[in-house]
Amino acid sequence: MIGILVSVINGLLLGSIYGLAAIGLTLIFGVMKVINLAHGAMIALGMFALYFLATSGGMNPYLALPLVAIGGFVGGVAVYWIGVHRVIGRAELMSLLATFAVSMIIIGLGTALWSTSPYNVQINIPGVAIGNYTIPGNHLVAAVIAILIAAALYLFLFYTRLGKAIRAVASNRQAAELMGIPSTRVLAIAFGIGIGIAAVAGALIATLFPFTILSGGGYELKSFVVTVLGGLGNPAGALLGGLLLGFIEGVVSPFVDVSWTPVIEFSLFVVILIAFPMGLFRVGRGK
Amino acid sequence: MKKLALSLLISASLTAPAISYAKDIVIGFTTSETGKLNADSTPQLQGFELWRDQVNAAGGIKVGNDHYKVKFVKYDDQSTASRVQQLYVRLVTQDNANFLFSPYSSGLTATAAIISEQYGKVMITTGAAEGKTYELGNQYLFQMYTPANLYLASALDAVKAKDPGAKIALIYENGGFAKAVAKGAKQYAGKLGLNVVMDEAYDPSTTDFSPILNKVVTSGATVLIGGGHFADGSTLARQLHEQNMKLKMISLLVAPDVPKFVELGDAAYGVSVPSQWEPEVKFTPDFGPTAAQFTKEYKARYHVTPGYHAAGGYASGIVLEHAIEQAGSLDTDKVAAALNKMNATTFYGNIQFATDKSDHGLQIGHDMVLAQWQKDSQGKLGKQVVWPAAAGTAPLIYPISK
Amino acid sequence: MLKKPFFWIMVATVIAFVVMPIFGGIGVRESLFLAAVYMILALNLNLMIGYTGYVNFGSIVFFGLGGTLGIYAITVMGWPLWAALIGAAVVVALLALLLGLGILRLRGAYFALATIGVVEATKSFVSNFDPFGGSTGMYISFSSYKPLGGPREALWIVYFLVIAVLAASLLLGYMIKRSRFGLGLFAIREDEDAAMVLGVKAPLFKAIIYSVSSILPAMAGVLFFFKNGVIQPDQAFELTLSIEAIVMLMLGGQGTVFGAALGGFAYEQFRGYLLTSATFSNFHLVIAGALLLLIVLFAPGGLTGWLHERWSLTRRVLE
Amino acid sequence: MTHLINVEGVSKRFSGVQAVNGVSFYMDEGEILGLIGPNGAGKTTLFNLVSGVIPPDEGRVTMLGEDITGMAPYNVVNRGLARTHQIVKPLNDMTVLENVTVGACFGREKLQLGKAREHALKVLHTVGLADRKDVLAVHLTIAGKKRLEVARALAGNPRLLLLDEVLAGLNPTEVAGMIEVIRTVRKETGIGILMIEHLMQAVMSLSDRVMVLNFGELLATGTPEEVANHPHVVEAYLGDPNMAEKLMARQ
Repeated sequence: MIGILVSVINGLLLGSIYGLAAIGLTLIFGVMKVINLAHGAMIALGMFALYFLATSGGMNPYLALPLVAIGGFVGGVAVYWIGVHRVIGRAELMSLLATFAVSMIIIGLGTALWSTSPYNVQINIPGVAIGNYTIPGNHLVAAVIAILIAAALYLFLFYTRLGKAIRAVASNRQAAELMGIPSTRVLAIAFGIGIGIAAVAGALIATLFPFTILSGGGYELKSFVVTVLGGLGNPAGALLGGLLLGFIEGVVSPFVDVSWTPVIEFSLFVVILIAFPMGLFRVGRGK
Repeated sequence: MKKLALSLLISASLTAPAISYAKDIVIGFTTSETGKLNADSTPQLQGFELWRDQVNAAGGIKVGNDHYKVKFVKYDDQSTASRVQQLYVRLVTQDNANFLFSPYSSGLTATAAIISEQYGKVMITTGAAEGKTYELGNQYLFQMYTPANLYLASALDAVKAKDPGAKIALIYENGGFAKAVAKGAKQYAGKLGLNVVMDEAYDPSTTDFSPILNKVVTSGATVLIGGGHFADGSTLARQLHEQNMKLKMISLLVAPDVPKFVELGDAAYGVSVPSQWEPEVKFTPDFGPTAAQFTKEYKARYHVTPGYHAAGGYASGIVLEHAIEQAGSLDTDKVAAALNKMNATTFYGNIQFATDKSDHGLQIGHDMVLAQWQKDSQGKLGKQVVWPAAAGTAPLIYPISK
Repeated sequence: MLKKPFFWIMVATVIAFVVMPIFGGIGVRESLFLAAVYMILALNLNLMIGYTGYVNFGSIVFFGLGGTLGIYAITVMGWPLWAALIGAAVVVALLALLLGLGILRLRGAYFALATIGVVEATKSFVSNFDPFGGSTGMYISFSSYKPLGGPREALWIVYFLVIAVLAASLLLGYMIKRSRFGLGLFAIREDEDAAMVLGVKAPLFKAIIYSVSSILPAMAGVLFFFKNGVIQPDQAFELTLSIEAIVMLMLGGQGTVFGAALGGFAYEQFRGYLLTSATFSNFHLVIAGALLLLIVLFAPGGLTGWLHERWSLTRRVLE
Repeated sequence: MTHLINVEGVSKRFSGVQAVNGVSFYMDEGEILGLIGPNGAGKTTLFNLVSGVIPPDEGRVTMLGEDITGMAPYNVVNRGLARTHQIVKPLNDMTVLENVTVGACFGREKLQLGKAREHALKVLHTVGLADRKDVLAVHLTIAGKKRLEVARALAGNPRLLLLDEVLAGLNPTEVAGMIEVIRTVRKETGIGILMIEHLMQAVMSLSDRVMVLNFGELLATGTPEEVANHPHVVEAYLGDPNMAEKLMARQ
């Protein structure tokens, strides 16, 4: 019984990080209707950024997070102007392929530079023991940080001028333009923020698990599942979706062989997408 | 004109060793320069290359009265099987490889193996323990590794001797090699009368092992055996440590034998690994260097202590070299016949291949050892051979005390 | 049809594929085999993306599932190759029809995401499903090649079968393009709501084309893995190959039979070159990515679109 | 008697807004019925409800006695109803001829490809687009696109044609041309035409009967004269009491 409880707690801790990673994806989709297939590559870059700041730079990994976020933001804005700007408003295929091309380039360069052997960021935080079980300390810290960042983003989107401008562009770009919002610049900033969040999520994951330049792929797929649970383009839903996914993983794993978890996750993903394309957490939807 | 040719000849003879090669022997293979098998594949490649350079420095392979220079043609398979066949076909048809080495891992080798049969080329397989490939009716495959079903025999023998009442959890990657190992281990544990309380596979891309580790705690297991390759195995070891698992013995496949494993620090301590070879073993080779010589030369060149992937790679080279010399020909069937006849000891251990049609090429001469990460008097981590006890360099630490 | 120049271009292509390895030898055959498989994938994906406007990121699931079912029929049930080919194609087509009725209710990016989910769900299911060998996959005993004259001779037969599937793919793409059904698909691609108001039964049309586009890749999957000797879920359901198929389509130009075929062929040659060249092998992913980005940003019509812009004649000839 | 189309009390709400409320009307073959009303009165929504694009919350639509309520649009087309769109929806990357051929292939008559193409050419002559047949639809002018909408709808040989503001945004010459097209269609095919139009003169001159929609409800139905003089209509919509005379003064 305690085993199940611990498993659920573990799942929720990790789920908050899935949620954070997915917020980056869903924010970009919400604002510019682009599914960013370079999301995983960006998460992986966040992992490496943290690694180099913490090992070569000798920084405390948690204090390095803001730098990773800023780097992610700048990189995101650059990617927006290079690869994404021209495909906004064109057929989905174009933006999917443009971002996928960016992903190929990043992964190709990353592979050439850093090979694909796993890297580790060492962190020693004592865990919390529950009976014979232990909840690792770094998981606890990472989950708290993830939720704080998500909350900060929420405040930013709802209580700052820029945040409101982003939401205005998301809901109707033309109307926002008429109201004097420079929508193109807002798109670039929103893309930067989305990537910044993805990079921080990657950095947090790097404090938990070994990683390679390819590790982002798995989290990208999880981000898809999470966004679909929470509703594409809905940042608050993404955090809930992440927690739900973590909860499902935690509840399911004591009863089923863990290798079946992906089967359950992805089947759920397809079914929910067909049945509730707006996500589970949006009750009253318009036409 | 004559003068020019003469001066060229002289200058050539001054710069190069004074051996005139009749021709090249082309050996083709792929390695995982990128992708998830990169860390495991690199030492194997280094083993191949060390052998090649040594052979060529010593005058090449002697076939009849001619000296042949060994030439490698290699491609990156990106750790994915879909590339492997294309590249091996290219090796045979376009690069005119005389012989083939296998890629790293059972999965990729299974894909490459059929090319050797379709195009009639001898393939020495190394880094590929899964046995199924050899049961399909091949004629030209020769396996250097002890087959997967016997991988964990030494670890289980050790458990049986130290703690017959241990509760064993088998936790392994959901992939060809690890699954075959686990299946063999379960059977062997049953034969020894050991108690397996948990038997579960995890997805190869798993990074979070906490769900499965919680289940291990719930099962009350005292010994954990399993793993897969480097990426998942090193993650598993790290999380075992982070989650403060109180296990008496941890034995993982492959990962602890890769030199990078030491980077895990305290998480590496006490972890044992079934190994095809360790530098400390003492065999009297019928041909080729001794383990000590190989280790010294490898270290001089690559600045790390070789693990069994490197040794397997190097041993593939000397076994092929020996067979070619025995056959006195580059003809596939003659070399295959020489390999079929082989029953020899190398630095890597005894080598003999099954010749029965039902499992041709399966390695039946070679035995495995169990190695464990231990600390020396200064607290520095190092790997010791701990089983079989008679061949060991240090006693097995059981239970692991942290 | 016999009066159209493009029909004869297709005939000439198929003849070239048959004749070239007979004179060029095994090396040529192997390169063409892979090119043909890629062309089959691109041509059938074109039915979805190019004709119907639905971005199927998971087309590989047909190839992988066809291979899995076909190899299961051969190794476990002992069926001959031809029966496995037909059986796998029929089962995959039926599954695709059912699946299509579900996921084709989604449009645009939602559909694309769902197809990714389908690949991952299928891959992880097959990896855990023991009758298909689980993650170990299934191995083909060399004796299975005996009816075709042994492993070496079987390669020729498998090659010609793949060329037959390629010919069928070319013909299928061409005939659909010139049919009433194809016209309905184009209308859906351009504006699905308008198409429905004009009387096009969009849900049915989409499910049918989704299913039709699964048949030949499923057969190609059986042949590919039969030649491969082993099928493992990692390899059979590799999402990357699905996306590469889209890249081929973009390279050649979506919406045209010529573009899809050219894209598949060119991509195989290009990738083969990058992968084996000493200079580029470390950067082949970077180069392929940069190329894709350039196509998307500056030449979304691909090679065919580029040709059409220059010479209006090609528009009539290269369909 | 069974009418060509009979609409009984259809209603539709969108997130709190009653877009169409209990509207009933009928039409017979050969009749032109004008549908007018201010912006946001629910005219296009009514079209969508009738043509199956969105299902009504309440009410019933029958065509020649057959219930077509909530039927998918392509099934409604089968019964012989065709429509155009207020915001034109050309199939951009296809030629004008192909656009119209789609209508002919999948309209009521479900022609085979060859026959459909011949028929489409005829329709293109009727609407005056024959010389543009090989142009990609995306390259047409707005007037051309509106004609294309009409041509596509006609190509299926419908019994009832729903025209949604085919005159809006056209210059006077183009308007005259389009009115000519509608007249020709009626004369040649004798089908029923239901048209939404803001251009009063055109509605009044073309329609046999006119109905007025305001805030989703039917305000009045009758001959153009009756409607133009209807006090509620004058008040709610036309505003100017002398409007009627101006309107009725046909050019």
